[in-house]
Amino acid sequence: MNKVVANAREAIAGIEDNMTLMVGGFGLCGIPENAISALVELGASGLTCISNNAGVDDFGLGLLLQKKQIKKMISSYVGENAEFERQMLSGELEVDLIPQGSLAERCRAGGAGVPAFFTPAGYGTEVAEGKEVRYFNGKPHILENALHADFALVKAWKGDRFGNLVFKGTARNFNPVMAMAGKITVVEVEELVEPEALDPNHIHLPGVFVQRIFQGSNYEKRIEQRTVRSRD
Amino acid sequence: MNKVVANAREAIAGIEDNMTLMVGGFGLCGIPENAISALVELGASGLTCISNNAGVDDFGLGLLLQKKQIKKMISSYVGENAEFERQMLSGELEVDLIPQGSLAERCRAGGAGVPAFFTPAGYGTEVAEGKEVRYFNGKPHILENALHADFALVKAWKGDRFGNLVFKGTARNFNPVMAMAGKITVVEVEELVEPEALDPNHIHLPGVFVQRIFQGSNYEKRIEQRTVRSRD
Amino acid sequence: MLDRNGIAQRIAQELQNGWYVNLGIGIPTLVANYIPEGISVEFQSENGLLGMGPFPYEGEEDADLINAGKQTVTMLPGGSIFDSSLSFAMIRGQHVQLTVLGAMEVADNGDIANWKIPGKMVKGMGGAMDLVASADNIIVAMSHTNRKGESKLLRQCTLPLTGVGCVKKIVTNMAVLDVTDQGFKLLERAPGVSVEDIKNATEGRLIVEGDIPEMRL
Amino acid sequence: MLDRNGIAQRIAQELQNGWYVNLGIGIPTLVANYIPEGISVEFQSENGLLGMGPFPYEGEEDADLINAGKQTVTMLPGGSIFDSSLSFAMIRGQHVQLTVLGAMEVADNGDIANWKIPGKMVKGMGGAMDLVASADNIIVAMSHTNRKGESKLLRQCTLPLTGVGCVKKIVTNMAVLDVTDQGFKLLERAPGVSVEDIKNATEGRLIVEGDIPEMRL
Repeated sequence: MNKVVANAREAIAGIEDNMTLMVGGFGLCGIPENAISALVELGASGLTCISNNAGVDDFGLGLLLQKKQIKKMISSYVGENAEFERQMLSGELEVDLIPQGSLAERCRAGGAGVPAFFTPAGYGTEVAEGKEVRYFNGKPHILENALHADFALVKAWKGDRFGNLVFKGTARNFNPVMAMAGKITVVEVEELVEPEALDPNHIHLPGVFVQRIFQGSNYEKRIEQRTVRSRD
Repeated sequence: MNKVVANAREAIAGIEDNMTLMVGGFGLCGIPENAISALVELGASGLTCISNNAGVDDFGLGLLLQKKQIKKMISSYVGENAEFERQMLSGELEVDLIPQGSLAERCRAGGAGVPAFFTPAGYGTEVAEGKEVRYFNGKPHILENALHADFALVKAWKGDRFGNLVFKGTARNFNPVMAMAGKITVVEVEELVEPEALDPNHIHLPGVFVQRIFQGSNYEKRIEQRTVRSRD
Repeated sequence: MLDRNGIAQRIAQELQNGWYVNLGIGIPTLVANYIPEGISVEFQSENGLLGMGPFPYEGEEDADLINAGKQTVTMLPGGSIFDSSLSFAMIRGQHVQLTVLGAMEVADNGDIANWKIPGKMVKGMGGAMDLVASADNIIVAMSHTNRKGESKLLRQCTLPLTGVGCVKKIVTNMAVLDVTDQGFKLLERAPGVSVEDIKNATEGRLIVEGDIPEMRL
Repeated sequence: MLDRNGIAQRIAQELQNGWYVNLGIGIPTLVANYIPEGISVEFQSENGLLGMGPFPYEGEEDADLINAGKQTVTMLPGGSIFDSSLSFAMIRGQHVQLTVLGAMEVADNGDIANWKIPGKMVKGMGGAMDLVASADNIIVAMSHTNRKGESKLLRQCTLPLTGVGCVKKIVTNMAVLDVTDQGFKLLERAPGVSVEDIKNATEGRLIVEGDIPEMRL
């Protein structure tokens, strides 16, 4: 079994206008830098992007926004960049804001074949509009549907040709659940290793969810909020 | 933070007649041997046990069956022992059989605060009786409720005083999801280690789900179906 | 007529390169012995194991490494371990391309019964209901008739169902059949078995179109 | 009147040994600086981190280790890393004992609004809706009035809600209050603040019973 492709361009082959993509990462942490760059080059437009955030002006999904490739963002927290704000306020960009935990669970549900589930998050708010409400143990819940994507773009730390993945630190975040929910899941790794180099007991996401994997390069790993303490 | 208790007896303190317990393991693999022994000594009865299987005559949950401590089993596959069969056929023991995947997901849902979810498993069968049916993408699904337990009895390979757990091989099985769903989750480990000995990136279940942890002893780890190939 | 190994061997011809496959207990387990050359597949065991290898050599059994039949097994390079909820996420989410399992009865609309005989001790459905309800591609491996000589390919199942309308293909000791909207479509005969034999052994609607080739093993 | 640090310090007194705590952005983050002696708590960050430690020393920042505010952080021994779905399983499943977060408005029935001002750029609710809908124990940390001097403790929220009937306790620069069925119950006054001051600054129903002690910091 060999899911390795040569590079990002080959990995994202088949992404077309108006497709729905999931893009891993939290802020700029754990984002698929290489796949995003390749997508900017590819130029597909009218995209719906499911991603917790929308990058900054000159990095992450901000790069796709600059090129006006995104039609709609489905996120929990956005607007760390000016171009996003401009497009949103002008109505060029549709934005669907959903609670972060519901976003994560809806991706997992999509990957796990669970079409819908009840959650208390958002009850009584505009998130609940048009959604079924049901009480369990006296507490109101709303019905949320699973999310799916034509492609999931995911970043892992290490991976092998079977698609088995290991993530590092909080760069894990949405990556595993989005990997589960992509029809075609494309993974870039910092280190493509031999299967024997990964402990089967410590694989964060089994390769069964992965269709393509490639060795990424030139990782910038930009820090959004560099916060330090003094050494006194 | 220190969740370590001295032994199995102390760990299961508070288990009372008629409580609902989750018991980890698949067959005899990854079962909480020490906690089960302590429970046999404690003698609580009228128990409802949620466990994928029900042990064999002289091991695992079979020990509780011998002492007639179990009122009801909620499992996916049972009856590898004569006493179970006798109690079931005589009506002494209630048995609720549910699909294995639904059992796992219902435990996880209980731990994850998801009160109910839709699954295709069991549609059109007696498992679906009395359950809501709904179509998603033209495919019928049934609504399944979350499972909860007063105590979850779980076995891990390694753990630390924070309750962080690492499992080994297929002894993982139901243990992590049941650990999530117990009001009081009791874990026995083969090796109680210092927190520094566990890689934070490779903890299978964070300690937040665990209330008590202890060093188990005298593990028998019985093999149910010893199957080997010849060396020719 | 095929024996158990023959059925497994014929089913193995259905495997495609890169597939993840879940094999049930009994005849399906034997399929792993007949993987065609040049085909690479990974076996999933629903208790939480991907990349299942052969049984261990004597003395190398590990109590912490078993398959869904509770047998000691080994792992191959590229394998992985996971918990029961992720295991069924794979299955329910249709990431496993093929499920092979046994059955007591299959109806010509794809219904399957394989877990319960009323009046007899019921052990449970295990993972079978999840597998049949979710898998896109289910092959049933079984004998064409039961011990009394009665057909197991029926117009309608008589036993409690495991799943409805889910079986796609059946490989028996006598034949290979697809389940279609019009009933069982006969695709191949086992060596030495005539179309007439199969007709006699099949209670459900049987479609026989043109020449039915003998299967090649 | 308390400053931001004072509010954080007062909230820290609510911490109990063994609790898991989620701290929101802003004042709540400061609570970590005032953990009482003898109390051991673990901080959860909803992007997938338990056992969050202080900010790193300069030069030791790790781009792969941030908190929910996207700040570089460190981990303490006993910490663990997990994905977003497990993180919110902890939160939704009520395994996190305390959530501290800021608010724009709180109503005297426990409703909270803290994510959206109509007509202004909306950044999103992040994890706030999950946190307030799930947590058994929510403390709001905020100033008692807004920049225009208007009360933020209202009879009814005017902004779009984040959650309904969920706030249990509020610590402001002026007071500590519980949310009860009858409205805000005044528990403590900030140093130098009178009951009268608090009454004037509180638009929602305020219950004042007996002597209201000044808070001890």
